[in-house]
Amino acid sequence: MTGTMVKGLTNAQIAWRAAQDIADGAYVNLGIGFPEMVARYQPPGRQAIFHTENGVLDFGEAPPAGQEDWDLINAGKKAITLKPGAAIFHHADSFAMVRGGHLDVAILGAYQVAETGDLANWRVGSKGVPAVGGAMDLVHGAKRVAVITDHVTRDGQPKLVDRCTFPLTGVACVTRVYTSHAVVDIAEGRFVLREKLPGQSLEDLQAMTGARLHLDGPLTDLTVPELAE
Amino acid sequence: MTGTMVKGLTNAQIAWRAAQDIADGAYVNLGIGFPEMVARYQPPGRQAIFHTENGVLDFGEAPPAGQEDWDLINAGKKAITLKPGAAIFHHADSFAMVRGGHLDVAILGAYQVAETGDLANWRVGSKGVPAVGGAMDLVHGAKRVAVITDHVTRDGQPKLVDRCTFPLTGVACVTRVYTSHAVVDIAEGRFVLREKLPGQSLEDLQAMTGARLHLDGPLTDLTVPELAE
Amino acid sequence: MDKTIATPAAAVEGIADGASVMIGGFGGSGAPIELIHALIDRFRATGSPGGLTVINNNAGNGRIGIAAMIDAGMVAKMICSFPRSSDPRAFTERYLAGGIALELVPQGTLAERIRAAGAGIPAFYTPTSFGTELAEGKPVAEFDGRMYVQERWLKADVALVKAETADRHGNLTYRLAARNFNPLMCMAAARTVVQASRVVAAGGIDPELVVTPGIFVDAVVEVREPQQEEALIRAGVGYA
Amino acid sequence: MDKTIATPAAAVEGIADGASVMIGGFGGSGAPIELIHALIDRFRATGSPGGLTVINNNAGNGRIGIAAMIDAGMVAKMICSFPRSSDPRAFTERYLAGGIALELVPQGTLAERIRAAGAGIPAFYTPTSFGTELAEGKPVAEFDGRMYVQERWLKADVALVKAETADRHGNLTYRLAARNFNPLMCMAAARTVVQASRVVAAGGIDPELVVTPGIFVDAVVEVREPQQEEALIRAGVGYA
Repeated sequence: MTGTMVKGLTNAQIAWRAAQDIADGAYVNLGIGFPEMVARYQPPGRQAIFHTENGVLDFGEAPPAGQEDWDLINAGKKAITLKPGAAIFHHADSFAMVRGGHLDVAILGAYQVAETGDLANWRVGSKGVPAVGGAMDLVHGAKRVAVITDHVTRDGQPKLVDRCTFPLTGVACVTRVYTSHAVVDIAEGRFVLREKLPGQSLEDLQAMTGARLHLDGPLTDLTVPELAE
Repeated sequence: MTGTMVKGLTNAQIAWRAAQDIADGAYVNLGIGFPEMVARYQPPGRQAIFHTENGVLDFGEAPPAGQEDWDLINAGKKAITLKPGAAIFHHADSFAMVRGGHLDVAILGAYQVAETGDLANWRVGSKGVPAVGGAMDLVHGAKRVAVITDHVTRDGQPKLVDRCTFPLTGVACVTRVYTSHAVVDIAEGRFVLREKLPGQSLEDLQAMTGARLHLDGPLTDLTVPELAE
Repeated sequence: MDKTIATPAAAVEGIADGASVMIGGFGGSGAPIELIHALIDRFRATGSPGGLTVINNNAGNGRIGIAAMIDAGMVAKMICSFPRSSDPRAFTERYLAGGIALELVPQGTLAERIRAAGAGIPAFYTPTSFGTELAEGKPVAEFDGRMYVQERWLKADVALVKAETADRHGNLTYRLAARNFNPLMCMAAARTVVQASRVVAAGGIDPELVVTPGIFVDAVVEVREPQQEEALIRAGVGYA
Repeated sequence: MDKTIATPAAAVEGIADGASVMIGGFGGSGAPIELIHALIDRFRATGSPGGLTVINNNAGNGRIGIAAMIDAGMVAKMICSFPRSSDPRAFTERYLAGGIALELVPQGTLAERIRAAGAGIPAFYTPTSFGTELAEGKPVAEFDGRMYVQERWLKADVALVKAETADRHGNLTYRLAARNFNPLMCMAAARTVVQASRVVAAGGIDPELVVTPGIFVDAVVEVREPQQEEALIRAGVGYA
């Protein structure tokens, strides 16, 4: 890695940035874990409707501790609540929503994203117990599939790559990546840089990235408020 | 046609005979028109559960005239009522029941039935407006597909034939035929005669039939009570 | 979020010439008569939308609903399982004169093709129609020793649907057997327009009792005492 | 007609060695704990049924339910989408030791394969898993310019299902998100055994509110205050 180290966005800040692109009334599926954080940062006046694979539409926050109903959980097996206008349905209908193109946005985590739009986010090798859940379904069907991720791994390896080396979750499915350092679109097999941290040079960002970052249209500053984690 | 003319069973009597083979608690679909008559003749103590393609299970008789609810109809568009234990569902679930092998019996009318089990019951030629409805679905899926029919057409042509000449509804699907003159099973591409009218000779019955009637096991009398039409 | 629209006329505004239109209902139950008639009004006033492909189990009855669309000359093609009824004149006359196309689909295959479209399943195999003229030209395949026909999903530009209760998010329930094709068509169209006898606030339908989740619905218009097709036919009413 | 059976033990009597068993539930919601434990009791007492193939979204958690079946040594193979949980020891240990087989299926494909089995659809195409290792060896096909994977139906000998209310005809409703795979599994098994918190007379469930029609159900046993898997796990309860 070359150049000055720039402090990247926190997970909360990445989630905040992703949340700004979700329209009022959008139907959204957030992957288990880090992506769930996106729900916290909806801009005022906007209310997305959240879908969970196990058959609930329009669920809300976790109930207070001790008031959980364990028959009312999300795909991450966390207790949830229902908002007015919620609906409950079985798994085949739930994945009809996913596969049938009815979700406006799915936001997922990633081990690697390729400039082709390929995503690897379910397995890092061939050891241990493999588990795929709904990830392979979610990457096909949602009108827009976005990824939120650190720009590099903990040991500094790029997560935005030319070709994924980990097992694929889906082929040519991701169209936007929100990272700790940039917002990158994927179009016609290329990474197109849309936003970068104001304190970092294009060269430094490129050096952290495993494939060519293209410019196409305006490049703006990635500015995000300070947020408690 | 040779031999003495024997008075065949009426439609009501054919329906009665078919009804005797329906077990208590069986799930049954009756084709529109003549087959619907089977519901009238369930033996005492037995209660079949009737399915209609448009999404009702366990419906009952027509309501009294003037008390129809036209949002509660059967596949023949006749007003029905609901029995205790009824369920309502959409068309895809309804045909999941049909195609998925959940019905115990489907009883249909026929233009022709072949010794192969092929059925022709939706169209007699290429003129006019074709209409198929649920017939092609019903012949695949029900655990037992039976036909009720006059043994011959109005002008004396056999309806039990070696090969259907009318457009097919389904291939190798019928396993039993209840006619005005006989009960005939279809097994391994052959008509196997099970019951015939006591007053008619085997030769006469064969002469009314367009394919060979085989004997395999006991041949019993087809005896049916007198019934008002 | 509020998917309600004030009038049937406004609800059917966007439907274009040549569109494919799924219309819910089975015979006289579950037909969105007010939406259909609003579409006919628009066609009479503006000449548009014409050349429609209509997807329904039947092909109209009497002189109302889909039959009135056919009479008005808006329909180029019907995709249905049973284009007959107690009074099928509108379709029959035009069909026999070569003025309307017909794609005949077995009823269960029609339902499943629509459901497949809604579920993102481009093709599936069914035993239905194997060895018949309705399978001609379609791929067949053997599974576990039995032969099946490959069928494709069936999508539409618009679905016109009749519901009993809707909330403002588009969650729906249906009345009795008026359910039929309606929930499937909601899933399969690019735009789903619903007339409901009653529109309630979000939260007005128990989440466990929702039949069609609002994600499948784009627009809801309240039609408080909707006409019932079969009742209109029996009363000899026409829409001319 | 009365599909009720007196006890969970009687309800699981017919399940044979080597059977494929669908078990409803997703994580800790909707798992038919009493039926599962009755099956374990039978295995402990008689050594049967063993060598089972279990179909569930997960592969057990803690030391109860499916995890306890695995611990008991009854399970030869799991078909699931996510064999991990907060406490997946039972499966993990046995899997890594080569003592249990795993067929990993994407969650939506798992649901659709089960639904297809219930609906008489032997195969269908899905975009899910195209180009990944989970599609290896499966036929692929192009429709409208996009690639899809062919998936087969998934049937079972028995389904064990948890419902909220059942009537004596087997009509069912479910509690909240405990619905999940349960209605699909009812459709896909040769024999469907249901535990319900409440069994009512036929007519005790509004026909419009039935989620699983009784035609998909063979046996119903009332378990009045059923155990909730997640609650048991949090309480550290095991079934040993």
